Amino acid sequence: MKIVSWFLAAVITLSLAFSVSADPKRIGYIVNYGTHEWYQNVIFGLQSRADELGIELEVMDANLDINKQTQQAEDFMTKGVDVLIMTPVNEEGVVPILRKAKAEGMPTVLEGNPAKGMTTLFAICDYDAGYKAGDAVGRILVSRGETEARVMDVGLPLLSATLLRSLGFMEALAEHVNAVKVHELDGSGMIDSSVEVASAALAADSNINVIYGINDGSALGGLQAWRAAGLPEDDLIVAGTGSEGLAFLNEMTKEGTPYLVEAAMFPEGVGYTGMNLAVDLFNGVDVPEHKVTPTLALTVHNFAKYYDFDKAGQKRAINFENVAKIPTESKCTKYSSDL
Amino acid sequence: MKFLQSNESILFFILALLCIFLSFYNPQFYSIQNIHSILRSSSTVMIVAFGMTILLTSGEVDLSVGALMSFVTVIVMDVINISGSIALGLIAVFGFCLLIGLINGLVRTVLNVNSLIATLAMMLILQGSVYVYSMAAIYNTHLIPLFSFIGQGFFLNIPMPVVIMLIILPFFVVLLNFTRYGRYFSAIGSNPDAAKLSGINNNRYKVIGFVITSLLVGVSGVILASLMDTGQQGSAKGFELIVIAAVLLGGTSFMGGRGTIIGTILGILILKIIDNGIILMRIPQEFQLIVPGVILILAVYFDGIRRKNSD
Amino acid sequence: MALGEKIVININFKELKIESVSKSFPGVQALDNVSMKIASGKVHALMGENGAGKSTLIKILAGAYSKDSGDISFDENKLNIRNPNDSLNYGIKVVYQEISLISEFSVAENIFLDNFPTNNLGIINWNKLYKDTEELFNRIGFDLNPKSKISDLSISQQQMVEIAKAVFKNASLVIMDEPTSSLTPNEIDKLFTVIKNLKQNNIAILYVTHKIDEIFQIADEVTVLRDGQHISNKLISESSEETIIKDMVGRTVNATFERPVDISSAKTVMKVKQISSKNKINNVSFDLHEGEILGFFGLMGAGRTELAKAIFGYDKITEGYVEINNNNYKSFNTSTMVNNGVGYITEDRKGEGIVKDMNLRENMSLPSLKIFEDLFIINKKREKNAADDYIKKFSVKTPSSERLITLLSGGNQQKVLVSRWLIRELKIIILDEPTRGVDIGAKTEVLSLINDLAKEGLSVLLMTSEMNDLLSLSDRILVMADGKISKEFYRGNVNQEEIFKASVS
Amino acid sequence: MNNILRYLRKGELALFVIFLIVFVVFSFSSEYFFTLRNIMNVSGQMSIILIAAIGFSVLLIAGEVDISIGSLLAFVSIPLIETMNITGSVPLGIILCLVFGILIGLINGFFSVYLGVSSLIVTLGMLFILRGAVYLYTGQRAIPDELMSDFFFYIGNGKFMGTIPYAAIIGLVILLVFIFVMRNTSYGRKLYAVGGNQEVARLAGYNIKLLKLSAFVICSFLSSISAIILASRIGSANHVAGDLFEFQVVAAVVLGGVSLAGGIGSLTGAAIGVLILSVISNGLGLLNIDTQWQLVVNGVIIIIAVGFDELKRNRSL
Repeated sequence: MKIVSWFLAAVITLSLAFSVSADPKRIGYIVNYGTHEWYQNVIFGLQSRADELGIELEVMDANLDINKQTQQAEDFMTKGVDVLIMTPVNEEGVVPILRKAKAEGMPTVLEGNPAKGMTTLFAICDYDAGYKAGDAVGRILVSRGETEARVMDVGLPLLSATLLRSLGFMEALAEHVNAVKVHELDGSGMIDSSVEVASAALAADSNINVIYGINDGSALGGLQAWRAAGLPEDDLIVAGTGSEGLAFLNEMTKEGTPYLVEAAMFPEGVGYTGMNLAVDLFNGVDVPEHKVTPTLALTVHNFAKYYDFDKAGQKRAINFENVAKIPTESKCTKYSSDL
Repeated sequence: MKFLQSNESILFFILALLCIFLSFYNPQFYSIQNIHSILRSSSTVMIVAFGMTILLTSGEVDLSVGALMSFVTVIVMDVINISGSIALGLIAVFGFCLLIGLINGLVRTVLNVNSLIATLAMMLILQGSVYVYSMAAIYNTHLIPLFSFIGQGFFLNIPMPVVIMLIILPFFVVLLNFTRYGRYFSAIGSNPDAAKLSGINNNRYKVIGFVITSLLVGVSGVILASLMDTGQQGSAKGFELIVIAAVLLGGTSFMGGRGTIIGTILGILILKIIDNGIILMRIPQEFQLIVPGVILILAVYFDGIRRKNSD
Repeated sequence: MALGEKIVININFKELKIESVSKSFPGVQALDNVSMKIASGKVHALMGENGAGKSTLIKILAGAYSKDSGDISFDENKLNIRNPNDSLNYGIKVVYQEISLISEFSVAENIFLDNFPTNNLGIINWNKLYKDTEELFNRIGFDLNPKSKISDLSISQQQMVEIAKAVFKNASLVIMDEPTSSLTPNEIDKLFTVIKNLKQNNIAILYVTHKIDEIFQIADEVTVLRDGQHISNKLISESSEETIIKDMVGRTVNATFERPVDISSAKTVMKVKQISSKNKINNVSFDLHEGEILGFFGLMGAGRTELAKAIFGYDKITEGYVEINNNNYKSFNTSTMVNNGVGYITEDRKGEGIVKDMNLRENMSLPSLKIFEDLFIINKKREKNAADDYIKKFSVKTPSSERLITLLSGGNQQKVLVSRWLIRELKIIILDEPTRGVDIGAKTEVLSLINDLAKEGLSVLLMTSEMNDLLSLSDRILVMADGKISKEFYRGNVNQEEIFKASVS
Repeated sequence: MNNILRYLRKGELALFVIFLIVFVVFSFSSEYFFTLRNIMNVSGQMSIILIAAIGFSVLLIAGEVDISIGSLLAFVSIPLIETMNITGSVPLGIILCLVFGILIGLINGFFSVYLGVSSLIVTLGMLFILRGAVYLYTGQRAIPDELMSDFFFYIGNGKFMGTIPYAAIIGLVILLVFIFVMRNTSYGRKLYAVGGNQEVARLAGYNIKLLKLSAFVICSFLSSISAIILASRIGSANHVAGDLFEFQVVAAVVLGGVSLAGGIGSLTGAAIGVLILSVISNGLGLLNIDTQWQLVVNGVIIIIAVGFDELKRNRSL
């Protein structure tokens, strides 16, 4: 019976949350992997903007289950939300949903990667984000007088987005120094798997000076493997991607850390932008096919401009204004079709 | 001759072949770093597998170990962050693991739910509730060096996780082979009625088996947290399948009654060396799934043939 | 299954001939050149001690084993039995001792298990299934609902289904392996009627039993096997109980035991007070004295095994208590009892006795490991010595104490299970059907062992359905019916009819 | 009345009551739940698990298990989509998909039944092998359905008369057929007998190996049908499809009273098990309750339902 009353409580809270102001009233978001920090911050951004506009945001988490995501899309159509925002578990997997949404006249916005039949997308440029990080690392190497970058890429070949990041990173590096990819690994995007594969790779060949991770977990996993192998950190440079959560801030603010560069993707900013896009789409404003969200190479010197980091309280607050000022590409340099 | 007929010897043979093959292919295989890397990543699996060996020997299984392990990383990091005390962190972890082990054991023995189902349900519950506990990963803000040492440090040039594993190992070898408890576990797994009618309190030992396994998950979880330097929800994904596959590969019967710690260790080393070899040889990492699958089936098949011949 | 070729046979035959059949297993010659003839329309009894080769012969006829050499034929037509399917197609049906039914199925489904009435699409005609079953029951005089689920039936009802299943059609030879072991006298009478019925239908019957009195009631001919060899073959009219037993054991047997006169004045070692359990037992009380053999008699389903298990802590008791060593136990488990010096030998050796993944030594020491411990570690040397002692004492046939228990014969396994309890300090032993399925020679051995143990001061709870064992050993007999104790008899003051009367009350 | 009592003993009525309670609670707590559209949605959504659960139950009843079905789902959708893309023929793709499914069933069955390796181990190995093969073949990229045929789209997404999802119809037909087969054909009863008491079945002259092999094939075959519906719903052969699917199916089937020990349980029960878990998932989703809570609720329900069933069985002994 406890569950029942709990359900009722949930319903009541929901109905109280109703409010009236902007044109779309209810927007549904299906996140692919809601327990990941990155997406929690995307949701935070969506919610922040929704609150400002007085829109009710409902979130469902597919938890990486592609079948569940399809069901949740149907459930949102049943609920009749005004706009549906989705981060696909897999881009190809949402094509039928988009087809159904179109048939129902349900405006749909994608986050992350383009899919066949979509109207509009908000996302970072993976290639460009990786490129910016590679560029920053290249500059540091040059300043240190190095001529060669020997890279361990803790990647995630599962996703084209993460492949693009690795590609951008390497191509930017190559513009500064002689860039060699010594290891190309699949760390599953998880810190524990990354530690494991990186350990094995470092055992095979530890003559590297750059670790690149396609997300923060991968970069930290690579760094942890390096530390567990007892290797010296002096000449190493670690670059992560995402600015997913607190991980990179914690590491970057450590004394003497090799974690020098973060390809920041500002997930809160992504969410903020996405909400605006959804509203535009609903209101019939002309929307771009791809709304690019800001990315930037963060270092220990410039992160405070965008993030107010409270290390003791383990909190970060984003400065939406400054993020919005970052110049963004109108179009990505490379897409997954270029792979 | 007798040695050649045991399951361990087959595994040892496979292991030796693998090592020889890999060292020819890549001399780096025998580098101290690589051996460290293999042993370090084996030891977290081994520690949990000791418990799983006991459980499978007594005819039970625990699918919740992976979910529990990820929960442990979160708890230990959070509690140490808040309290600044490793001791408190460990107390919290082992208290929690004890609780989960007890629940698993009691659901199995009192509610009489098949352990495959009971622990599958526990897996779901833990997977969900770890996020209810905290949505965000917990980072190391306490920066206590001793904590990092647990997973990343070396003792006499041996990685600490291996040292911890080696400390625990003899206890379980003795437990299973030289004490009455080992006999009890295998009697309970082989013929529960006969065990009960010999005055053994089956349920008590089953609960103990679940508790031991959970506590060992606590140990591995702390090592993993130190190694990742993070309390990470969703880590140790699929860990239960790896542990169970390794224990089965080691010759422990899924039907209970037979279990060997040495076999389990060999099973894990084989799986981990395959993983390692695939990276050393720069073969597509997809084979990290395929090869162990094939080896598992074949090893159990040959073990069955050997048993049939010796009967 | 109707896959592969169907053997068409003519089951009109005069006799089934078994000629020079041999079968060996690694290390054992189970059957050595055995020949016999089973005439149609006759009951042929097959007797022999355990290990004589009876079950091997049955399994060869049933297609479960393949013979090494020899021939089996209906008159002049040789049979080619490669698997159970062939055997069934020849009309050879076996009623096994253990109930082998699908407990989730109805009576009718079990009877027609190997040949459901179906149409061409394999869809079962339920009406026909139930009607045919009912007709069959009418014909052989059974009173059972074809729709009842097996798990809802009593053991003896299940045994009846087992028999009906074997004989229902197309039988040329029916093999009955100890068919009466779990039947009431009333049901045995019914069974004999069925057998006579089968005889009239010209079916040959191979009747395997330990109960000599039965074969004089029902058999026409008797063949005795010993150590895998054919010993004798006589018409019943020409044989006597003595000659058959002599053929079986190779010696004559004397089975009477001297018991001390006044056991009830010995001190009480266990008091059972008004215990009840969810499992049948209803308000049972008794005292057990030191050195006493206390017999429990009861028909199938009277609750003997259930009582034994309740006292031993296997089943929880819901009311009452057990007093032992000055402690009152209301809630206890098997380890409580074992720690108080109580042992239990099950009637179900395979299911509840042996631990198949363990060797002989480990099976023997299982309840007593504590006494072999040096500081948590088992002293294997002492353990092995103890095992070797009992191997010698009971002349267990095994090359060493390290042999897997499953590789021992049934009789030797039983010896190990007895040793399991004697190896430790024991005050009370509960024996559940210690002589079930044991041949005459070994039976006497077992009974005299029990007597010896009791003389040394061990108290015995003897649960059995064998009247003779009970009468020859017990100091007192408690008769059980319906989970309760219905009557108590003292040694020298009993007669069989009264015990029977008490058991059906 | 007698019939109802018989069902009560099997625990199916109790399960159905649980289902009704869940249903009523959701109907009152979410305005969207008790609508024709949502109910039809759920019935379509559950068909993927339902169809695989039917096959899985048949195999469990025969006394074996197959935990590779999740990987199989991803694996067999490759021949499906690839064939469609290359030949432009949907039926050909479907046939090839089913053929691959049957082949995997045969391999699982061959190793388990004829080589005597425990089916749990064989299919655990197969779980790894198939998933690895999918990753290897696809290079961890989904293979999109380039053909985009309406027919294929409608299998998983279309609705008959705009109301009843075709997937639900397929699921229901398969369910009814297999309920009938398991109850009323000698083949079905033989599977029960083999799982219930293999020795008895052997003595009854059954070809146990062939029967078990056929159950493996049924399981893989029906899982392949699930794979087709899933592929239609996600418009691709997807390497991430079916991850942890086996756990969902096991949970539903066991919740429905099918015993892991073999020989016990019914497809009706299994279907109710699927129904309960699907409805819970749908209802909690409509109520905006986190997926994480859904996991916890599912876990607790499984323990309570199975534990309750066991307690009841013990008491009646």
